[in-house]
Amino acid sequence: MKDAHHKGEGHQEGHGTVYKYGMVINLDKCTGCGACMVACMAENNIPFRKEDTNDRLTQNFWMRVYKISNGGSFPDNDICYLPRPCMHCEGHGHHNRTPCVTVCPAVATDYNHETGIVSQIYTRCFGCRYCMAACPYHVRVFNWWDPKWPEGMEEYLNPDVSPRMRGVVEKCSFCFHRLQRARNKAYSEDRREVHEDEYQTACTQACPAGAITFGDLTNPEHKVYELKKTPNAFRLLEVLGTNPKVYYTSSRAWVRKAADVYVGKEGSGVTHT
Amino acid sequence: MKLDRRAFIELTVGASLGAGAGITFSPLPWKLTDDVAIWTQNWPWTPVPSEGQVSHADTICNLCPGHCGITVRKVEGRVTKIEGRQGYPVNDGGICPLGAAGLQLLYGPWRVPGPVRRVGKRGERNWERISWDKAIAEVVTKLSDLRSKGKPDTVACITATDQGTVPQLFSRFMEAYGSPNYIRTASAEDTNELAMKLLQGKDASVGYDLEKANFILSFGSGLIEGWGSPVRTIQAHSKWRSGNGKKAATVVQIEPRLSNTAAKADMWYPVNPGTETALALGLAHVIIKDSLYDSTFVNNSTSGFAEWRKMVMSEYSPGDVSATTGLSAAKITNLARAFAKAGRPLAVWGRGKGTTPGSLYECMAVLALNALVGNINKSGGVWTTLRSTDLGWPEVPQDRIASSGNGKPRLDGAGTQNYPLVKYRPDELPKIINDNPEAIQALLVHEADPYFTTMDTNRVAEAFEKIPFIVSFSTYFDETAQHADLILPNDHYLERWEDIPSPVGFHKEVLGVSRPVVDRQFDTKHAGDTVMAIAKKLGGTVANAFPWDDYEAVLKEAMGADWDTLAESGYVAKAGSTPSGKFEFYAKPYEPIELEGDSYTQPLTLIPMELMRLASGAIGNPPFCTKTLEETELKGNDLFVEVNPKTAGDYGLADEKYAMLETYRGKAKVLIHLSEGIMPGLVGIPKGLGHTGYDDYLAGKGVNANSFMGVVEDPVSGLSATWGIRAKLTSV
Amino acid sequence: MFPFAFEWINDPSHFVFMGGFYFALGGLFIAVNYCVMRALFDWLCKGGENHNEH
Amino acid sequence: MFDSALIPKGVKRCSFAKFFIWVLILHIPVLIGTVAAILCWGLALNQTYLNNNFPFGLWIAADLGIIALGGGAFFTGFLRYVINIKELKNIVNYAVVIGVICYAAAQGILAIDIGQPIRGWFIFWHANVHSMLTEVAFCIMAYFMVLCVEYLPLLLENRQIFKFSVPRSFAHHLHEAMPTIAAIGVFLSCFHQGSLGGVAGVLYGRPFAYREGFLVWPWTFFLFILSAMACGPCFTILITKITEFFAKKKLVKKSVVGILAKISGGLTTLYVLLKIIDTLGWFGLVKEAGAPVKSFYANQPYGWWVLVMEVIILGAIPALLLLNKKTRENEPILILACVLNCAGIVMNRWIMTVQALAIPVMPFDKFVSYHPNWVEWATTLLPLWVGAIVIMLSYRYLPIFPQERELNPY
Repeated sequence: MKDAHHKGEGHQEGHGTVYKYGMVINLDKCTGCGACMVACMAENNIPFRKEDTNDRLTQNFWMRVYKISNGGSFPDNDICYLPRPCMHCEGHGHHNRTPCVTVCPAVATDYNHETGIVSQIYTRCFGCRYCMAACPYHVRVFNWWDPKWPEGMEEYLNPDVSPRMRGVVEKCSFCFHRLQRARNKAYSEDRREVHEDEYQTACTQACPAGAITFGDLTNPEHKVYELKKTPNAFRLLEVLGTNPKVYYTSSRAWVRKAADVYVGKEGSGVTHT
Repeated sequence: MKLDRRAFIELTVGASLGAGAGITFSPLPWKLTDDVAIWTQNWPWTPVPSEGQVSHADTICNLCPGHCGITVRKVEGRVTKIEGRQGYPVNDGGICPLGAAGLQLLYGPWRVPGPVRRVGKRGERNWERISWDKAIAEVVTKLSDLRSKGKPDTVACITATDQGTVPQLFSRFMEAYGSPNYIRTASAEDTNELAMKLLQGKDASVGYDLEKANFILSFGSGLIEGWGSPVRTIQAHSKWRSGNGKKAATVVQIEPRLSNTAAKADMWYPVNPGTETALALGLAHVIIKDSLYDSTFVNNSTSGFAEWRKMVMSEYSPGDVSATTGLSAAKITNLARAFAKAGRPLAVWGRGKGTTPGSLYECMAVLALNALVGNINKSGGVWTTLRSTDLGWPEVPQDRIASSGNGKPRLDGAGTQNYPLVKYRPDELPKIINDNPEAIQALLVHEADPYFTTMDTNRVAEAFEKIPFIVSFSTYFDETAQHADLILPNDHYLERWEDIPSPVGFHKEVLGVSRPVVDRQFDTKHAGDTVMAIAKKLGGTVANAFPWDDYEAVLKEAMGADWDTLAESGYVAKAGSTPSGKFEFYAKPYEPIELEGDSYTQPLTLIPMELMRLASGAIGNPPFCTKTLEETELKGNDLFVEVNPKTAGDYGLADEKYAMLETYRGKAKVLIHLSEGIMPGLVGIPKGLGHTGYDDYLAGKGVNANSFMGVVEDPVSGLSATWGIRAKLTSV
Repeated sequence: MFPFAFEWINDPSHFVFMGGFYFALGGLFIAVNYCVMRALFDWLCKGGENHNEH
Repeated sequence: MFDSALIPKGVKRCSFAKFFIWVLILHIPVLIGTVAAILCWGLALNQTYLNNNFPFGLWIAADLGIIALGGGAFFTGFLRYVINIKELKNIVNYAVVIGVICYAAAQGILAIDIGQPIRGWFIFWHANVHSMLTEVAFCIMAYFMVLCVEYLPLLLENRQIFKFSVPRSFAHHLHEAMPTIAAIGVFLSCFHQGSLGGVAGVLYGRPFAYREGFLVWPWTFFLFILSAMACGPCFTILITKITEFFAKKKLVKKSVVGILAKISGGLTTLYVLLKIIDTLGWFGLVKEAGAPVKSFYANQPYGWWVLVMEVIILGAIPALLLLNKKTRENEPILILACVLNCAGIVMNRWIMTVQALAIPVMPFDKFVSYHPNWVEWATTLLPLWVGAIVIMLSYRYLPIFPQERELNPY
């Protein structure tokens, strides 16, 4: 098994078809409503705290919606929301590896070559946080606190996702448990393939704007296959070679530009509001 | 063998080393190391959710007037997720952040565990659990007493809506009891209904066929900030934003601040706030002048056009309007032409989320703009959505006390000769009570949180102090409940049956029924049953007014022929009848709504900002939603207000620094967020924070925007037309 | 760390890395034990007490 | 004296009372540090100012710095036992003591830094051999064992222990085996010093830290080895000088210090040259990728001055001071050069960790600055105080400085 797992890179291995699950997020449609964030928190048992409620530096977010600005003066100012799940980077070139996966000293995170999903094993992680340093997207968050729910609230926890203990790193899993559920269903119906609509992430499902499209990037029958090729499609920090599997589309040039360079290319006024 | 000292030491050291090595190389330390590692992976204080049978149940979300269909995912008896219901005619699978966070409201520590009575002073949060019988008896004693004293009209009742069986049971109770003071909390619906009465002569509200329009001109409506039925509006927005290469619709936002709607719009025109009416009439001027209006519609289906036209043509030339609004004449002309020529243009009204009534003239001017392009009751246009509170119930029997009480004028003056057309004037209530402490002897509050949502929070608190007996039917320890004497907690919306009227702003009629999808978590009771139990205990005609056994019987009867469909699928989408009245053009010139305060000492204008991620109504923002707030909106417990860097420069304010925000109504310390997205001279304050009720997860975060605002009466309707207040910001 | 751990893969990186590690640890282990043996040998053969002082 | 039986023959030590009081005083900061460490373990890492933007902070920077400074042990060992510079036997003992302290400190800090210290051993058990951190952990652990073995003969040379035949002959044979052990130490050291450089250098998601390189190692791998070799001896000199200051006597001959200073001068010069080449190469790399170099120095306090400070003031200047015979032989200047050199290396390690994380990568990222809180400071400084106590004990009871008797006859 372990050999198959490593050699299976990009090939048909055993029975399984190789998928590359990914997203295309339409930033023209995204209204920044935050439903994806809340749906994600509910689906994945993400803890919250009384204090520092919305502090992005210490609080736990798998899906984070960034508010970006063109930096223009009133009334030429413009803003755009950019939902940022885990990019599930594939990596390429001589790295050929996901930035966070190679650095993990304890194999607590892995790039699954059959699904393209970057996993995180909470019980394996011992909290060195090297993966957080490796990720340029701030996707990974650390459990700075013991997760605690107010009395009675444990009732709503989802048994498909185990609550994490303090001192470990976690991140968006593309709702991998939903894939497992869909696979189980498919197998029980004697199918090998999981249909596009059977496996959708919680954020995709919740998005009232229909801005998120999720599917197999390599399957021409999935919507993402064509969407990722539209002329306005781009990825975050493409230049780094992380090869993310989350694509964005925007009809606004400044938005596309804001995502594709290191820091403030051309000294433009791209700032955070 | 002789054992000397040296040999002894050598042996001891050797034995110790040997023993140490022995233990080290024994399995013990390794086993212990492994065991504690396993312990860290299963800490007993990290919860392990129980597994079980997974099931789904459909119901309807009742957290805002949007009324989306939801599907609840359950594991055994536990609700683990709330998702949008696929195929529901309102939201088709989408959900908003508040809706998704509903499960926190279900299980949170803010639930009222059962009937409780206040111990100690008001607002001290000391409660004593009592039995339902005792709680109801206590209400009955108080109400009987008032009735026997001949003062039934001193009882008031506040609900969030008057649509549907439960609010109608309360309304019926008030009538049977003998008080005309049944009140609905304020919203843009007040103005919409009044406008429809005036313009169409109908008891109706406004529905917009957003999906089919191809040019949307929004007068400050937060289309993607929770306006109307939020998910439905966002989905319409997505339709406008899609299309191959070209967008399916043009969106123009008129608003002094770069809201999300403005940012997403194709054009954003920040006009001087409060001058939207003038702009609407200015646009009409250009459309009439260029003969771009729908003359067939105007000639056949409207009245009063000639006079209105005269007014518009004489007073609202682009030049004049430009001076008022700050928008150039060319832009006004171009906008008007683009609007009229679009094919399916739609002008939308209702500031922000539509939580405040607003200016009647503004509403009428925007509707007139729609009428001008013949956009009334047709595809992609404005629809007259009939509102009815008639459920076919028998006439309320009234005894002498009841009819004498009902004969008295309403305290808020609604329906009296001063305000003949409005039904309710809830914003007036605090003033009335403060002026006349005897006015209200008992207050019943159902599914509303007037203590938090009514403007001028300090005066509201003062008024609450003067009411001797307050009964809350709230599910949660909201602010009103915290200041009540008795809480008779209603079932949570996921625990109860209730008919759900058509969503606000929706042009189609969808009647839904929410059903219990989870077992009752606490010792709560359906408010419909509670109010009937009170009535029955009161006896006489009050009891006779409620011939039903229980609320389910009420619901089944009221739903009539629709019941079977409702019970099965949860909703009935009705075709809806289109009333064929004439549209009336009202030739009244625009009068600006003057803000409270002194423009010399308070040079800035404070405007509320309504955010999709922040519930600003009666429901407190659950922790999930508060967590999603931008770091430029809330920091720890401190609230940010948004100001333009230019304003900051003028008044010595700095980014992320504290300042004192002061208006005629309130004063509080806030943080400054510099934004190029807000017009200089304005101060934007997020609406929905500053809760004091619920519990620590909700309370104490930020400041209530309502605490800075005062009520400014609309000169025509008498409703609150407040859209801001003069303010002062000083750095501290 | 050991070939029986399930992450173990028989590839050059593992051979080189773990090989180097075990080589170093082994060297140290042998060196120290060699010295221990020599010390014990000295003690047993020469009666210890007469060993030269440095 | 109360403990005179334990003190090496022929040397003078202060009174036991004075010694005891000093050790007691040092226990105050040790206690504070221990409390801070217990806070981190008991209440989790929310006790620090670390956050999701700064998963690495003072601790990791300090770890990297401490290990670089402790590089004096392996490099002096290398010079003494492998290259066989006999003179250095007079300082190699002390280098080993400093090394033991530095490596123990590094591991101690790591034990506080990780979120789940109880399962920290997963790094060995479930090792990912591709991770630079794994290499660091393995080599540091192994090298620490080497250092302990190197320290062992010193310990055995305590007067009372040395009376016994077995320890005495064990120490003797360990001395004989020392070249082998030192060689193993050099092998391990080179890898972990390099891997610590690799830790930052392989982060291709962080353009500020990322470097191309040779085979699997980024250039920072080699720069870190070189810089540790360059500054380690300086740190040994510095600590020796501090010890001499407190002991109020000379402990090591000038000629011995001179050798170390000269070698350090050469290596520092080489390092600074390579560092400049590396920096220029990196300028080209990021420019090619489309990011103006100035954008990496746009956020205060991490402006251009940081680069100037690190490479020129704390790099080139001490290099030249050490290289020049005249300045090198002037004791105050030598000490200044050593201080600058050590500060330069610590600054470099801070830059490679904290600054690398502070520079926003996504253009819409907000720059956030980080400053450690008292818990981080107290735990980071904890090894300093413990180290001082260990040095005091070692100096008092072990014959660490072979030249002490000769330099201070009485």
